[in-house]
Amino acid sequence: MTIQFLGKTLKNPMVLASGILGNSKDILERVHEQGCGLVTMKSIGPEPRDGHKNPTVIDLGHGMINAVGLPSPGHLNMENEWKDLEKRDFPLIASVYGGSVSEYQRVAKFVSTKKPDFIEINISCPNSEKHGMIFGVNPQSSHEVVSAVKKVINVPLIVKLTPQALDIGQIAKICEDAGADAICAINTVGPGMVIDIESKRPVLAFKKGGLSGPMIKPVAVRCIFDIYKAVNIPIIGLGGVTTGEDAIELIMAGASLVGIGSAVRYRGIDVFGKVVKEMETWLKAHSLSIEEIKGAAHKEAL
Amino acid sequence: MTIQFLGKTLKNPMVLASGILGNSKDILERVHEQGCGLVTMKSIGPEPRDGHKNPTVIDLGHGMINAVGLPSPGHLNMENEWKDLEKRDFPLIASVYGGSVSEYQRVAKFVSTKKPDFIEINISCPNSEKHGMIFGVNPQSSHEVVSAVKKVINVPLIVKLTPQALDIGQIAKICEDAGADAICAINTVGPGMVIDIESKRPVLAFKKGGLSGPMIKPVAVRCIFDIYKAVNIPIIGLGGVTTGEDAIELIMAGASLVGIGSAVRYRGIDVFGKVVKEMETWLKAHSLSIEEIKGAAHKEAL
Amino acid sequence: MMNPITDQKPIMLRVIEKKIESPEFATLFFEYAIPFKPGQFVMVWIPGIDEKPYTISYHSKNQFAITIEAKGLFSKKAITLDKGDLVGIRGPFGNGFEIQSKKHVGVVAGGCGMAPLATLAEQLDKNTTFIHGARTKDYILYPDRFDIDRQFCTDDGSFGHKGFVTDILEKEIASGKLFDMIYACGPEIMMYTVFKICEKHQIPCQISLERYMRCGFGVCGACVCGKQIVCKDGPVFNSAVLRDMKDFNTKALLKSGKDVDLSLYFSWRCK
Amino acid sequence: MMNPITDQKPIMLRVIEKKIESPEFATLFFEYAIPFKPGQFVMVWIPGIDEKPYTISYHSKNQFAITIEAKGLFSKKAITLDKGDLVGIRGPFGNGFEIQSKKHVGVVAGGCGMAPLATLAEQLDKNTTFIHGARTKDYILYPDRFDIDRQFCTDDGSFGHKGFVTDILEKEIASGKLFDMIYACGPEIMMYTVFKICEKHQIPCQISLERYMRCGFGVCGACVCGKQIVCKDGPVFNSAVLRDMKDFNTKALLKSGKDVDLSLYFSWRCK
Ligand SMILES: Cc1cc2nc3c(=O)[nH]c(=O)nc-3n(C[C@H](O)[C@H](O)[C@H](O)COP(=O)(O)OP(=O)(O)OC[C@H]3O[C@@H](n4cnc5c(N)ncnc54)[C@H](O)[C@@H]3O)c2cc1C
Ligand SMILES: Cc1cc2nc3c(=O)[nH]c(=O)nc-3n(C[C@H](O)[C@H](O)[C@H](O)COP(=O)(O)OP(=O)(O)OC[C@H]3O[C@@H](n4cnc5c(N)ncnc54)[C@H](O)[C@@H]3O)c2cc1C
Ligand SMILES: Cc1cc2nc3c(=O)[nH]c(=O)nc-3n(C[C@H](O)[C@H](O)[C@H](O)COP(=O)(O)O)c2cc1C
Ligand SMILES: Cc1cc2nc3c(=O)[nH]c(=O)nc-3n(C[C@H](O)[C@H](O)[C@H](O)COP(=O)(O)O)c2cc1C
Ligand code: FES
Ligand code: FES
Repeated sequence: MTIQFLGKTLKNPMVLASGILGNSKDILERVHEQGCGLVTMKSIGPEPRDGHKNPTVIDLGHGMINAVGLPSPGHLNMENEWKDLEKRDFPLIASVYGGSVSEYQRVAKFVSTKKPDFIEINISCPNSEKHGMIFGVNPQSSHEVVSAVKKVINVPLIVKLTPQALDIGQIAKICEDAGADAICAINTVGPGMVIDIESKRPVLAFKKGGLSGPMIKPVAVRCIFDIYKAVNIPIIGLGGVTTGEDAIELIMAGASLVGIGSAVRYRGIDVFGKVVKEMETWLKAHSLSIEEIKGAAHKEAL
Repeated sequence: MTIQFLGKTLKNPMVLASGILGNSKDILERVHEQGCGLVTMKSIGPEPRDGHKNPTVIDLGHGMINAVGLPSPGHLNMENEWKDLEKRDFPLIASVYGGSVSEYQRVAKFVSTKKPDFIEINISCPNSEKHGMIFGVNPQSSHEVVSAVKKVINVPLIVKLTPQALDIGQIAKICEDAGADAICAINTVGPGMVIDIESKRPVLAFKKGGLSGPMIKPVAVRCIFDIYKAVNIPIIGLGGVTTGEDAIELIMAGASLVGIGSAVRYRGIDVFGKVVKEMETWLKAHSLSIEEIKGAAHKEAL
Repeated sequence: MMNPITDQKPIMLRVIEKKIESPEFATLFFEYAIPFKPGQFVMVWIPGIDEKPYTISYHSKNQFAITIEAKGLFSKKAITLDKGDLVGIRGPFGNGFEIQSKKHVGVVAGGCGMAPLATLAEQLDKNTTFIHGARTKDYILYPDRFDIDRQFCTDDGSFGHKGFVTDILEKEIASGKLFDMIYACGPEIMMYTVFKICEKHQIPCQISLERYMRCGFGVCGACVCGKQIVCKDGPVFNSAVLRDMKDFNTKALLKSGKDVDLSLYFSWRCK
Repeated sequence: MMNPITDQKPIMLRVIEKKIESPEFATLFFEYAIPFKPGQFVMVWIPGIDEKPYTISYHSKNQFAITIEAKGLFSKKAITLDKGDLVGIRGPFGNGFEIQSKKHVGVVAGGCGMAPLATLAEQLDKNTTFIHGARTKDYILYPDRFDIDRQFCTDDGSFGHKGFVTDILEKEIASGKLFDMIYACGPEIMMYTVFKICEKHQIPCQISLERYMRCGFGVCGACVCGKQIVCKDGPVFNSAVLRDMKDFNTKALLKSGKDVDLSLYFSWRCK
């Protein structure tokens, strides 16, 4: 199931979503070994940041809610990790966030010198007061941050979008025009809130949090469908994927690669290999290839 | 559990959501008999409209997706229904939608002469090409439509909002300033899409549809929480309520009344009475009243 | 592996066999162990076309079938489907018939109304009184299917007696036959007449209604009839409910939700 | 009625009993039938404060307890909780100890590391070699709890021998005692020394690690240690895994995700 993506060869179309386990080279390597074609680091910010107090991640059964709060050592405090990653033998996305265009630019420029295979900018995270999401819902700021980052990096640029954008197809197109090489969608949905009625308090310390997992899959499919119609660059589709059938659904909506986050909880760290196997079984039973099903849901009536 | 709402006495705080069963006086009456304090008619539009082809409503297990497409006889073609409703002995919300400010105004003005207890304007429906949602995501158009409608009706005005608004608290405040007497939130989430991978097609005939039911409850809670902070008028909270505990959660977020839609599927048409009973049991066990728990989640740390 | 959360999207099935019942009817068979009670229905989705309710007309452990009368756009498309074609099935929905065993019962079928009664008839005693009518011979569904003897009739006399099923029913009752239950399905006016006859003679009856449907599970309100939700409380209703059912044989909702006289509703549906 | 969809939000429980174990330790009891394996932990939420992982230190059919050492902000708050106070519990999480019955095993506990070993010890033979140390007498947890004889030691000699648990373990092995398994929990440096001793003598061991945690179920990555996810693959690890575990006794992640030397991590945690 090897696949070409922005000039690199991946062993399969599975991607580890940012913020899931991606805290060190060792664990990223394990995820790759467990059958994941492309792994993403936890989003890297301009300053050291502890993130929010716990509770930060709650499983709701049909999905999760989280407000981890973008913890990061800060891009200048990751020397061990960069050194470890230099010697990697797997393809890597470095995810970057900032509080302003110049912060995005500064972090991305620095990270680019560390030679990840791709840089992803997270302009879509809802779990911090000032970081990220504001850029991804606004056409103009999306354009600014993408073109600013594109100028200073030497690896392909992926832009990660939020489903909160009123017209995610339009935002994607603007990012493409600004120089994005690929779109990643979606980040978490909402935000949502869960109140514990016994203590009468929001369960998350940050009160609100982004939704992920099975319950957001219909939103992910719709967003990917809209983006596929709007752009020509490839899409990393994610949101609620748990099975090979889910992955195929996102590919039919228009995804080239398929990310997994929350399902690591539901099916274990080897979910990547399992999903690849299920996709292979389905494709074989239907005598189809991934290329043949990509965007298939866009074809018109019988 | 009688409760005061905009000058009317309701037998309990439960509300039948618009678009659920509300197609005739008989069935609205049955819902009222089954324990629902306040019932809402299916949204009424300016022209006859068939809605979309089937499939229009699909149960996803943890919630539903629907694109019914605002079917309506049109406000001028409902004489039988209005005549039946004249003789009702239960409180009623008439829901109204339009494609322009003047259409909203025209329909609402006419409906007002039919003396429902309240008029709700649906500025939040995602399931039509041109109706509704556009108003509810934009501060200016929200203000225009609410103040235009307010001028021409003789009953209290409820405005129903969409969670797609970037800042639903801000929109609610604008509606309050424009004359709204209450806010109803939320309409469906998304939109989403479900693709059947065997036929490679979106399952809904309209392709996209709004999400409802248990999976959207965290979004509803967050929206109600935000609106409660922003306005002083009462809130009809709804979205994913299935149990008495769910209803209490929405009330703690700030709801005065609690609506139910999809749960009619999950627990039957008598879900209203069941939820009221569960609320009573919980309140009694905790020696609390509804008034005491309203907005309780807003109080600060221990 | 299935998604860990049970969803109820259409289950995609291929037609495994097609049977032309007559020039007007075709039956499509599917391999799937569907839970089932006679009188229940499924929502049938033809991708790209539409989705409509159809009775389960044949049922066994691993198979079921639907029988379609060619009427409008959808059903005319449906009868062209053949072996290997893919359709989506949601359901079963509805309550189904309540079967009272070891009693003498009557079955009154009119036209396509035979479909929901077929699997019921298979569970009834051989001595059941079975009256089956249709417009013409071509509309007599399953002429050779059952162990039970049938009294046939057609509007034009092309098969069996010339006349209406309700005439035969009246005659049977007049001849002194005692019924513990009458099951009926067919045009609403026919069912209404059956109901009136039953009321007169104090015979309990169960009839199966038809209304425009969307969700199939009692949420959207498209199919309401008086205080009843046809897809959920029905489609089968008994005498006690029918007595209070204001819109029975009088009113139905169009797709737009507009309530109209039944005649108007049926002229729309037979356009 | 519960929501038809299983959720895994914190279950809100009231403290039903509080036991002051020593000036430094308190145990909180809850009434709840929690599934359980010795060594598993729960996430404990004090509304308005924070949520942290604690071992299940007592367990019976309808009750369980956690034992807290007063260290920082959260744990100092936790030991002030009393009967009737509400906390949220998520879990149990983690793998727990693998118990090999009918063999001669050793248990080595250091300080609060006694907590996860307590319910394990209750399932072991009376002839188990049980070594239990702490800084001072006040940090000896459950001095009277078990049937098994313990060899106590403290850093200052205030209770039992003066010295380290690892010295006693070495002595036991040197005296010819044969172990089929050693279970250990305590400061990481202590566990590392136990592991090294076991390796030298080819005794398999299981130790229970501690890292900063968020989700508790293997998603967020806060607790990773080498290739292992402590909350999910652990907290108990056996010799085979420990041999390859690069960060064992060397590195840990701070809340920000920064990887630091273990000494730095512990100086932060003991601030
Ligand atoms: C519970 C139930 C069971 C049924 N079982 C059968 C069956 O076994 N065999 C069979 O041939 N037909 C059955 N029908 C009718 C079937 O659903 C279609 O209405 C019929 O096939 C005509 O559809 P059409 O699109 O070809 O005609 P159209 O020209 O589209 O419509 C004709 C008319 O059919 C009715 N109709 C259309 N769509 C629906 C809908 N979604 N729900 C209810 N009525 C609708 C309306 O009155 C409409 O005006 C059943 C209907 C119901 C409600
Ligand atoms: C699997 C597991 C089981 C544990 N069982 C017990 C137990 O039975 N009894 C007990 O007293 N303690 C136990 N702990 C430690 C406990 O979770 C707290 O770390 C400890 O109580 C100190 O918290 P504090 O807030 O009071 O101190 P703080 O001053 O906040 O922190 C002190 C240090 O504790 C560690 N810590 C803080 N938060 C966490 C966290 N969420 N996860 C892991 N480590 C953290 C960090 O090293 C931190 O620097 C366990 C930890 C883990 C990982
Ligand atoms: C605990 C958690 C932490 C996350 N952290 C990040 C992050 O740092 N950066 C980011 O771009 N996305 C983050 N996400 C979003 C995921 O990458 C992903 O977009 C989202 O969870 C949807 O995918 P899923 O349904 O497969 O989980 C996080 C998600 C979760 C559940
Ligand atoms: C089948 C269906 C039809 C709906 N139609 C309408 C409508 O006409 N007008 C409206 O304001 N909301 C409509 N809604 C939205 C509901 O009123 C409600 O806001 C939403 O479903 C969330 O509540 P729930 O989770 O309890 O279903 C519809 C929802 C469903 C499921
Ligand atoms: S078809 Fe929706 S309620 Fe019956
Ligand atoms: S605490 Fe989240 S992965 Fe371990």
